[in-house]
Amino acid sequence: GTLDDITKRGELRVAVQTQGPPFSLVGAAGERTGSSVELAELMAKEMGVKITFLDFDWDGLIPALLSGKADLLVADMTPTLARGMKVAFTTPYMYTGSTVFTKADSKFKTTEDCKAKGTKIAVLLGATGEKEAKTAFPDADIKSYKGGGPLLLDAVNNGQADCGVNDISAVKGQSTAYPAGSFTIMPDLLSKEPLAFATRYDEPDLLVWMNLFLSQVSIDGRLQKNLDYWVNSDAWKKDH
Amino acid sequence: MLENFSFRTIVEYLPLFGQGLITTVWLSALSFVGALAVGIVLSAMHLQRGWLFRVPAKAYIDAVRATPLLAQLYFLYFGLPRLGFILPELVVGILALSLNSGAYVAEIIRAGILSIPRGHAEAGVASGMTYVQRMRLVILPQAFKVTIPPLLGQAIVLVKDSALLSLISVAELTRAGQLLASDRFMPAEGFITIAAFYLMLYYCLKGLAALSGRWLGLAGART
Amino acid sequence: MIEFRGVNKWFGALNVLKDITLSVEPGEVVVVCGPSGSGKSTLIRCINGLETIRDGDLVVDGRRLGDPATNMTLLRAEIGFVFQSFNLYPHKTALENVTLAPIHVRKIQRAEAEKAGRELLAKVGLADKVNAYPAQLSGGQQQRVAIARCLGMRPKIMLFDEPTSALDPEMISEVLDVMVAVAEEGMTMMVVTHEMGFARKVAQRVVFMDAGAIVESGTPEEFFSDPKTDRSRAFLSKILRH
Amino acid sequence: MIEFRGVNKWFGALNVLKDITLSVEPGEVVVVCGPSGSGKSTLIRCINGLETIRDGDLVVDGRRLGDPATNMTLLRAEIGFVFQSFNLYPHKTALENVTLAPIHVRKIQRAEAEKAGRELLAKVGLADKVNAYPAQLSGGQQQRVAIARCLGMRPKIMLFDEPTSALDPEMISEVLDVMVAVAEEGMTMMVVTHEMGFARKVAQRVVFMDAGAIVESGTPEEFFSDPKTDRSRAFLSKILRH
Amino acid sequence: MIWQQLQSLVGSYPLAVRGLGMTVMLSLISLVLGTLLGFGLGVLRTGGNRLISTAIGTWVDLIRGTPFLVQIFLIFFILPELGVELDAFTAGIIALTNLAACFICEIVVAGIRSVPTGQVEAALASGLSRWQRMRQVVLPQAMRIVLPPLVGQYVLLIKDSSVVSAIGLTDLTRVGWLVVQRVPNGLLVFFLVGLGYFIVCYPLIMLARRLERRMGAAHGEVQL
Ligand SMILES: Nc1ncnc2c1ncn2[C@@H]1O[C@H](COP(=O)(O)OP(=O)(O)OP(=O)(O)O)[C@@H](O)[C@H]1O
Ligand SMILES: Nc1ncnc2c1ncn2[C@@H]1O[C@H](COP(=O)(O)OP(=O)(O)OP(=O)(O)O)[C@@H](O)[C@H]1O
Ligand SMILES: [Mg+2]
Ligand SMILES: [Mg+2]
Repeated sequence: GTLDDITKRGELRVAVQTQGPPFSLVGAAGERTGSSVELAELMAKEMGVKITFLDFDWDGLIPALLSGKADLLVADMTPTLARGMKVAFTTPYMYTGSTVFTKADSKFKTTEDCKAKGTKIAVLLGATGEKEAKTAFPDADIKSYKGGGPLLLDAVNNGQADCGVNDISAVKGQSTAYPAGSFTIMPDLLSKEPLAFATRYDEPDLLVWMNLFLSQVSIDGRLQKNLDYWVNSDAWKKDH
Repeated sequence: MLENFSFRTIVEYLPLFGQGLITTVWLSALSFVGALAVGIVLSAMHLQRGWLFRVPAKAYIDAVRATPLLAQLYFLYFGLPRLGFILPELVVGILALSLNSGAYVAEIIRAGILSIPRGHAEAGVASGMTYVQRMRLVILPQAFKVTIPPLLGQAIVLVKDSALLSLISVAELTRAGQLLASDRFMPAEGFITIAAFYLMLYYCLKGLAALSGRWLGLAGART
Repeated sequence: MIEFRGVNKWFGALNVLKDITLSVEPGEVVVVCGPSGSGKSTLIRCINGLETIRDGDLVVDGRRLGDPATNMTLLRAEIGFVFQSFNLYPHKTALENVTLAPIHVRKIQRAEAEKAGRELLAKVGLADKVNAYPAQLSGGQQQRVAIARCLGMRPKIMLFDEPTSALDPEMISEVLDVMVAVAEEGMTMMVVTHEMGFARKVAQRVVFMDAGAIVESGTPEEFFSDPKTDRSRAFLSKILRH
Repeated sequence: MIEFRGVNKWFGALNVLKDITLSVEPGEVVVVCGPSGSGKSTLIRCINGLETIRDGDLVVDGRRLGDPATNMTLLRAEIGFVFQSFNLYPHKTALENVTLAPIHVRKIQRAEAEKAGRELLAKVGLADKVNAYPAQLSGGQQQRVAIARCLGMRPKIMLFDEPTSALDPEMISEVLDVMVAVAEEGMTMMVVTHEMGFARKVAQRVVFMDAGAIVESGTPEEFFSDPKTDRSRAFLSKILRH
Repeated sequence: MIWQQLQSLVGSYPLAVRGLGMTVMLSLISLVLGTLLGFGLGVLRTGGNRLISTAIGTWVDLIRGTPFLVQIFLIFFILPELGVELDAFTAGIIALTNLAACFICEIVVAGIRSVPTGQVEAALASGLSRWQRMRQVVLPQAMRIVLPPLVGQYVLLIKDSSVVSAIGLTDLTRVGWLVVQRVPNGLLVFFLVGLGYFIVCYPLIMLARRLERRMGAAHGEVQL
């Protein structure tokens, strides 16, 4: 099985996409870190092997998993049913949701305001936020960007878009790069969505093990500690 | 990825690819017209004797050639709003492609003009034509013929470069493939379909080049 | 008609025309010869301003070259220039080559210009090549079109720069015949050529140049039978020997 | 030495060589003349296989062309070819032009080849131009280097295709002098030229071609004083007139 | 805010240096290999063998007609299914070399065709073999025509090398994407990325211009 291969190889190969804080980022000193990255490192430690990160663009992420370059995929990815037809997702390890944010002094104060016809809404290409924005704001002008959440903030900050829609944890984490109070982040979520890791269907042993890993770390609190540090606060800011 | 290659899904996404293709085509066409305009102006400036026009034209051409389109695109997309111009993505995209390709087109046109034997310009001078008459009646019609093949080569580059506009949320051909890859996790299907469409455009342009060469070859002369 | 007075020209450090003094009367035919690089082309190219001179005076048709009051474009329209390499416009037919300048420079009606053009082409023996492109013509035919193109502007002066030296031997005579005909109509002509038969037949004067200076000048009979300088003797012996 | 027997050649639908039968003895000098496009170049280009023939036999130095047993590269090394446009290698000096083939084809030691090359260049009067590049030489000098280049291979046959027609009049005689010297050493030569002085001086035979066929062939005296056909008479009158 | 961002950028300079190094390394290796291969293909293509020439022509068309991203994708992710397993760097080098070779092949073909037939005939007439003709006579002369567009093509290829970031190589462009996560100022970051490419490419453009001018002078062309 795959687990035997990994043990023999002594190496766990993990595909990541560097999308930005808090899940996956490159720190000031060039080190790869973030919530998902640390969870993957923990996995490797529990397996007793060393970890190798394969850092891809969005374009390369899925092919890397499907072609077997990587054993598993660690990203803030929503396990949709359509995607589940191609890759095997673990049980969700956290729940998040898409939220709307605007520039602090903008005339769009609430999520309702953004439903006006012709509002320019920035979303991330391929992210679930893109889908949700289309349903939530049928009359708006949806613009999909590539290259990670921080660029959505940049677009909104520069006025290319009126509002942005992205994962709330991402928005919170990434807006810390701006002076406090630059953005208004709406409290209501457009949806509640799970995040999960992914692997291939021809690696059932690895999938079982990953699920086991997730329940173990949630029982012993290591998962919560990770999320508290990265997602639910900006404690990470001072270290990275 | 290949053994499960799903033609059925490609067919399902074909309307999306079709829309992307149409966008790519008209976007590139408009940008190419823009590039021609930019190129003609730049090459005319570059061919002047005085430094006042020549030096800025040369500096622009070099700067564009030495930096990636991506950087230029961001420069326009994020830079213009700082100056107070907020333009729609499509406009910025077409502007970026025109300004970028224009630099290359300028070089092509300049080379074409310089390739016309000096004797022809002199014959024009000797029969009392003005600079503009010489250009219009003698030099440009001949230069046009020489520049057609490299211009179409540049058009091919432009069509492929237009894929970069997906970065600023323009829904063109590449974008359709990326959607297939991200919604359905079928990257092979997405990319190979894109490649097929681009290849089709490539052969169309190549055919056009051959055709125009033959057409112009008949009207002009074999030298 | 053409008057050089102490004309000098430099290309960088090279003094290509040295103190040229020469005057050509209306209706006169002057042949210029001399070794390669002696400045023959430069001399006649100065006359219609294809080259500019550094000092000395050059007066053509009563107008001083280099004088700001002289409109070069107008002056050039009065001067026909035939090149060694024909320089026909390859993208235009024989007729279009002939009518282009009359229509755009002289502003003659197209129909009228075409009528005149056809007559000129007939005159140089190319009535049947009116719609041929240059590439479809032999060298001799191309050069005849080039001559017709100059005549189309009704110039007062015609300049020829080795008009036959790029031609096959058989075609030389057809071009020379046309040139003789033009000369016999009273055109003022300066012809750079080594065709001594032509010089004998129509030239009033032969000018021999060497190293940028006019070394000798006289009637063809004088020049051929009794060259004055060693240099011209050596030159003649070489070009007339074979 | 060279034997054409009923040779025909087509370019597409154009029959450029029609039933050519001609034989050249060792040591003979044959001049080929005729109007442009009559097939003169094609005729001599066939001899060293620059053109291939469709039917008939062409035997050169005892070897049949087109025969699979004939090694063309070896045969070509025995035949020198001088082009109208010189075709010197512009990126090599005069000496390198002369020694390239001896070194690479004949596999002669470089030092030895250079010694021989210098001697040859001295023989054509260019001892002082050994290290000059073609662009630094006049046309006449370039053509003399081209002749030296051929001689460097010690060929049995030399072919010349209008070797002087791209030259300035003054330079023609210096090239012809070298050709006369080569002929007088007993080289087998075929020369396409319109220099009738050269033909008179060294040719044993003049061949007149028209429209792909050999129309007339005879000694220079016969040919010049008493051309047999109308076509050759007309041709001679044109090229000898001026 | 700009000040804070700049400070943050300065901190990222090791990453930038690494990215620039990767870009230079990738470009250097694949341009050297691509040039060799391109010349080989160009010579073969003009060699007179119909079959080889058509095959090369078709391959060049395929490569020129499809996005480079797709080519990389196929080499890195699809080749393994056919049993060819490559690491990202090797795959990047192969893809970029192939791309370079195809573009250079076209340039070389144009150069070879520009050598006057008289030159080949002169070489033929003095009995030089095929290879000797190519090596001694044709290629040295073709170089005059080939060099300026070749150097120009290098610039384009260096810029194209950024696409390899899709398979996980951290080149200069990718560093831009990474840095922009922490310093969300696309204008500033990509201005600096552009500057990085400019530093590498501008000398090459100047070189190309100089070669072009020298070639023009050698051919006696004069400006209008
Ligand atoms: N544009 C130029 N720049 C520099 N030198 C030049 C230029 N044109 C001509 N020359 C030089 O000026 C001299 C005279 O040239 P010119 O063409 O007038 O000679 P020519 O008598 O016409 O010779 P030919 O019989 O070869 O045509 C030559 O030495 C030539 O090299
Ligand atoms: N490669 C070719 N393809 C087609 N036709 C050709 C080719 N080469 C020569 N011809 C034609 O064959 C005929 C004979 O050409 P060739 O060059 O042998 O004539 P020539 O007697 O040498 O003329 P010239 O005095 O002009 O050199 C001409 O009509 C020419 O147009
Ligand atoms: Mg001259
Ligand atoms: Mg010939």
